[in-house]
Amino acid sequence: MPRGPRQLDGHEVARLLSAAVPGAVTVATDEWVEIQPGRVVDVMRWLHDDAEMDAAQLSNLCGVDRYDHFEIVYHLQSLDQNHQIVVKARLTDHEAASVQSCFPVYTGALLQEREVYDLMGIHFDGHPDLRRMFLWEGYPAFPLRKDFLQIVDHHPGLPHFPFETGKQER
Amino acid sequence: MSAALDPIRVRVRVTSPRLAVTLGIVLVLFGAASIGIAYVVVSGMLDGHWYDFRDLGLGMAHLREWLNEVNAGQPAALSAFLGDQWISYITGALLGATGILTFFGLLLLILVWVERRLIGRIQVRKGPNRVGPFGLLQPVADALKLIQKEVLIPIGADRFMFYLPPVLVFIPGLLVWAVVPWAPNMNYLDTNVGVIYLIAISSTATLAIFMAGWASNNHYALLGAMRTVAMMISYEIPLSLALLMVVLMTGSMQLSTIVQWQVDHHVWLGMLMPLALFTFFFSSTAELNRTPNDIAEAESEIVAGFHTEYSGMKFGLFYAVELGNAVAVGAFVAAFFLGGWSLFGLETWIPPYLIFAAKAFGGYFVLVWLRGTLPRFRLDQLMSFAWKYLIPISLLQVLLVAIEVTAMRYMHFPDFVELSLVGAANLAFTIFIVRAWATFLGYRPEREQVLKPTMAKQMGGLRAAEEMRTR
Amino acid sequence: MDSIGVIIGFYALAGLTVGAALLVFLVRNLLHAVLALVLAFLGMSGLFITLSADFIAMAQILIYAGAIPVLLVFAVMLTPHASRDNANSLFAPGGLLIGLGFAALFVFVAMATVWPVLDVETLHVQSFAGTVRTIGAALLGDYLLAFELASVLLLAAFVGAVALVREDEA
Amino acid sequence: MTTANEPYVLNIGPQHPSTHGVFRLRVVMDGERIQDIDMVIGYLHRSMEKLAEERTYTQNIPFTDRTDYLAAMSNNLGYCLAAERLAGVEVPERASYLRVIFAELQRIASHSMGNGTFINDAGAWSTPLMYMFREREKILDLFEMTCGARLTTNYMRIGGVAFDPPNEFYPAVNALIDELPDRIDEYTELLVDNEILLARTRNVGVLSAADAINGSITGPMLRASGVPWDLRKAEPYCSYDRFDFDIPVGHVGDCYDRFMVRLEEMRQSVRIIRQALEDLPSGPHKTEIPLALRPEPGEAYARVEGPRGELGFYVVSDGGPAPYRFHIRAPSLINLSLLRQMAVGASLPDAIVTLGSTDIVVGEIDR
Amino acid sequence: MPSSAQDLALTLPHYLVVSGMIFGIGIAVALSKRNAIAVLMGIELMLNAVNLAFLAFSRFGSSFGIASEGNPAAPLAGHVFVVFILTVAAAEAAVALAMAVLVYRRRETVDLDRINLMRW
Repeated sequence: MPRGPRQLDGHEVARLLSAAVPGAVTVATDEWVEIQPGRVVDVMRWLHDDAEMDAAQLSNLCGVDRYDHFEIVYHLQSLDQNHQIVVKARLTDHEAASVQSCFPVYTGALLQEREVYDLMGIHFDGHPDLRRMFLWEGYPAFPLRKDFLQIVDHHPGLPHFPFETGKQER
Repeated sequence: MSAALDPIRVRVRVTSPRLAVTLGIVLVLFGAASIGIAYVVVSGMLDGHWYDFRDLGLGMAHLREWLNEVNAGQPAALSAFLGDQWISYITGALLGATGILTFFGLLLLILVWVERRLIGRIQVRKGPNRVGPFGLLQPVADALKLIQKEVLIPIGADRFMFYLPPVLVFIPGLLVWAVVPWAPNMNYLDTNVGVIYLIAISSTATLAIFMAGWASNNHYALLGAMRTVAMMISYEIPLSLALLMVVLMTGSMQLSTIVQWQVDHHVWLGMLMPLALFTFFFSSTAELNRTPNDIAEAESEIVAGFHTEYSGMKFGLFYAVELGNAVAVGAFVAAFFLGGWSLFGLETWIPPYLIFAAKAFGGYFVLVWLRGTLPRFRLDQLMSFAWKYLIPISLLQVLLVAIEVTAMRYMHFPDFVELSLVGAANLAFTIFIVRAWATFLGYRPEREQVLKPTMAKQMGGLRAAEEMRTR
Repeated sequence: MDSIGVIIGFYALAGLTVGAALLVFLVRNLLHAVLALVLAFLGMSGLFITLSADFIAMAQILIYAGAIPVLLVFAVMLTPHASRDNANSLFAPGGLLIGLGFAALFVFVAMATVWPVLDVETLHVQSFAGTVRTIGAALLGDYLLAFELASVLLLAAFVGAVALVREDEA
Repeated sequence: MTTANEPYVLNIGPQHPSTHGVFRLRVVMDGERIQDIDMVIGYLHRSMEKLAEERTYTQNIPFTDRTDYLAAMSNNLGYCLAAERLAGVEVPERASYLRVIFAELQRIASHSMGNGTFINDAGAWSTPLMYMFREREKILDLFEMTCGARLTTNYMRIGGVAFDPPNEFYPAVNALIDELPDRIDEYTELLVDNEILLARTRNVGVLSAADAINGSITGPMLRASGVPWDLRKAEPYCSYDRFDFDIPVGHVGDCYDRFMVRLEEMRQSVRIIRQALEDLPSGPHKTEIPLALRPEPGEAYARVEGPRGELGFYVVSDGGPAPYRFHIRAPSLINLSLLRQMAVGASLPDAIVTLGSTDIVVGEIDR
Repeated sequence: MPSSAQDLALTLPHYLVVSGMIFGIGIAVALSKRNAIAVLMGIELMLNAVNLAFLAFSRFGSSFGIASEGNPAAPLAGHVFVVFILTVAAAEAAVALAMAVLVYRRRETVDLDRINLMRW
């Protein structure tokens, strides 16, 4: 499991986090902490304000489609402590995915959340300006979803290496 | 070695012997011609003859004499009807007008090339060099392209008002050339209200530009038009004040008299009144919409300003008249402040109109230079510069000049003493008042010093930023 | 005695001026009316030149072709809804009548009265070349008080105009 | 002067000299003052993140060229770091030095372009741009010499770099870095003390340190706001920890500081390149990786200090030959988050200058 | 044919007729236009007509006398008046247009038929 050079241990973060925001953490691994999508603002605010965590900057925000659920991945950055915290939120409702917006804590989430909404169709509650960004208003689909093309028996991704013959992995 | 290396290596071009020989021959011929001309001039062989091209007025005078002889042969009734010497009158008028028109047309053609070459040189590139030798035919190609382009009229534009402005802009651009004093006897319209004629004629362009912007039905154009009007009206005041100083000093509004005054006193007004020179030049750049005051057609902000919607030859007219006006500004700077056609006695040797043209193109070159170098002001900065700096300071300077002129009337020192006193006083006043006024308005140079970035050795966030700031 | 050029010029300019003034009345578009007005003013300055009033002619161009039309166009632009309209009011027939009446009256008076004019010789002796110096001397001599009052008036108008269009600070 | 209640909407873009690409600002104006500003982006959207899911890891490298086409090397580098981290590939010493050299050359080229266009936006009629193009041209020549391409270099590989530079490269790059400090001094002379430029850019588009951090601003913009944050120091990738260089930090966070920080960074890049060339180790320039690279299931986020800020690549693997998810943290896009905050209330020219100082590349915004 | 030239020569009534016609048009414009700005244009026309009359009188009229040593500006009194009229016209235009703009801002119209309150 690759981990960034200065990434905090997920278990450690989870321990502190569950003490401060009880019930928010669902899963913790070496790499990341998984939190409840309804508690995003609480968790972020605590991570942002806590002196030890000091997650001053939302470095990166993106979504991953896992077929049955979505993951929102937050890479939080502490500039003074120089460490990184990876937080994930699992959205189980694949059809009407929705998560709290962390815009109240990080203004930098403005365009990143819009991008995720635009390309994955995940709704961010509390986002001030949630509109399509790259695609036009009224475009029916969300291209970064795995079921984008809706073709039966089509599995997005590369099934095997281009010049590899024979083996069918999946 | 790959071809990609070439631009990196400095290639020393060996001068070919043929070029050296050619240059030598040209130099020798030039020297011989100069000596010949000098002999002819000194020996007085030319004086008073029509082929004395140092003074084109002589040729005209001969022509007029001949025409008057012709005139005398005409029926008296015609003279009673059309006035005395009507043939020479009409011929002179037509010749002058033709001359100006020809000059203006050729000038515009050449300027397109000159400006682009100069800017190219300033910008370490070559400029147009493909069409014809040295790209000299580039203006022709440009004109051909512009002529055959479709002239688009935006939907919702007022067609009549949209058609008119390129023409209306062109007319004042042409008319101002009428009063240019080329040489002692080379003024087409040597009116005694030359200065106010100049101001009046150039002020009419404002309306045309405003119409262009308004009629385009385009937001950029409208913004450009609004900016133009605000700026041109504001800068007409310092422009007029600068010219007022000239008029006060020379006691005349006639351009030939102004030049003659400078010749008689062996001084350039620009030396006597540097502030007026600066004010006039800067205001002119504003009136011309040229950098650093080209906010009316600020490319990076409002695309092309008032002429965004113009295409084809309509755009060409705007473009051409802008270039023509730039040289006109050079000409008027030369006439008002740089001694016109005089060059401290050399004008008896060199044709004065060539001296004048050199000065005019010098002024034009400075304009091109500025355009190639400076960024652009913001509208509010420009306006506050006009209203808060130029106008009050110019007003005070006008007062000072008036006092000096009055004093000169009552004192009877030699010219040289008087004028050097005046020049020194004006220079000292300029330096003093600019500093004092800037301080008065709150400009503190020490507060404006350039802050270089500080170097951080330690990485960090907000806390580190605070530490760096307090340190 | 005037040469034929001046006489032709007078008639052309008079026709131009009166025609343009009529256009101001007739044209439907207010901005076109402003243009016609400028044309009338330019013709008027040409008439001034036939009267040897070179300085006044230039001042006329400066003020009436340079400054006032811009003000007019600006005012038209700042009032967009009314801008395209040069319609007549309910008083139009009456106004036209009064205007015609005045014009007729003036023309009649101008033709009928025996004006105390200078005789032709004096007219020619009297030099009008270089009026600027004389006007300047008169302005700062006999008419000094009026001159100063005019400057005060201009200042007052300047301040007044600014005060009028300034937006309320509140 | 307001006339009526109707808003005066100005479209800056999609075709406009100052948007540096197909990018549109919808500006609601009150006279010359900006009341509201709205970004309309997506004209250049090519859905690279989706396309990358259908290509192998190596095939994805050319995509990264085409995001930020002014800093292709940095993009290559960021992606290769992410893929290496995911697949656990070691990079030879020489390769990481070469990566540093090319990334820093690219930074100089990109900052030249950014600063040049910025001055262009401030109204100088292309002259500084042309001056800065002159040096950028030489850097692009170096790229061409090494990998055959000038803009879309596709030079970095997973496990190293594609080619060793040819022998002609070293004298050329040495000549260039000897010349560059003088050139940068020339720009400084031409621009830094220019009163008009000062008047146009100082205290324009000010961004405080706290706002910048909270707004996810990175790169020169963050440093201009006074935050000493540079990934090359904070999280030294490649071999940046072996070089001695400084991080320039601004004072106010205005457009002028951003310009100055970029200018100073060009100098520091020259320092880095010089050191890297001096210590350039010999050895292989590339680790051989299996053609069919199939990283273990997992995810990796690698980031580099690109010319525009933190350039992150988030790659998720499901064990297959292609990334399961490929996300680019585009600094150009995220640096625009606070454009509205900086521009509203300013006048139009100020907004243009502010936009110029954020140094956007539309290919990266839209991806 | 000196006599015919004499007949053609411009005299005072020529100018006064032009002046009167323009003044009449000015009155008609000022009285019958609905737009306040158009009314102002009519007034400007009237002022111009007056200017022309002044200059014509100054050129041809004998009541001011002839330029003399003591009073060189005597025939130019008309010119001086015109200078003042130009000044006043400029001032008046500025203020009147400012008022028109102000009225528009308050009332959303410059239609004089609808501006019928002395205060609002």
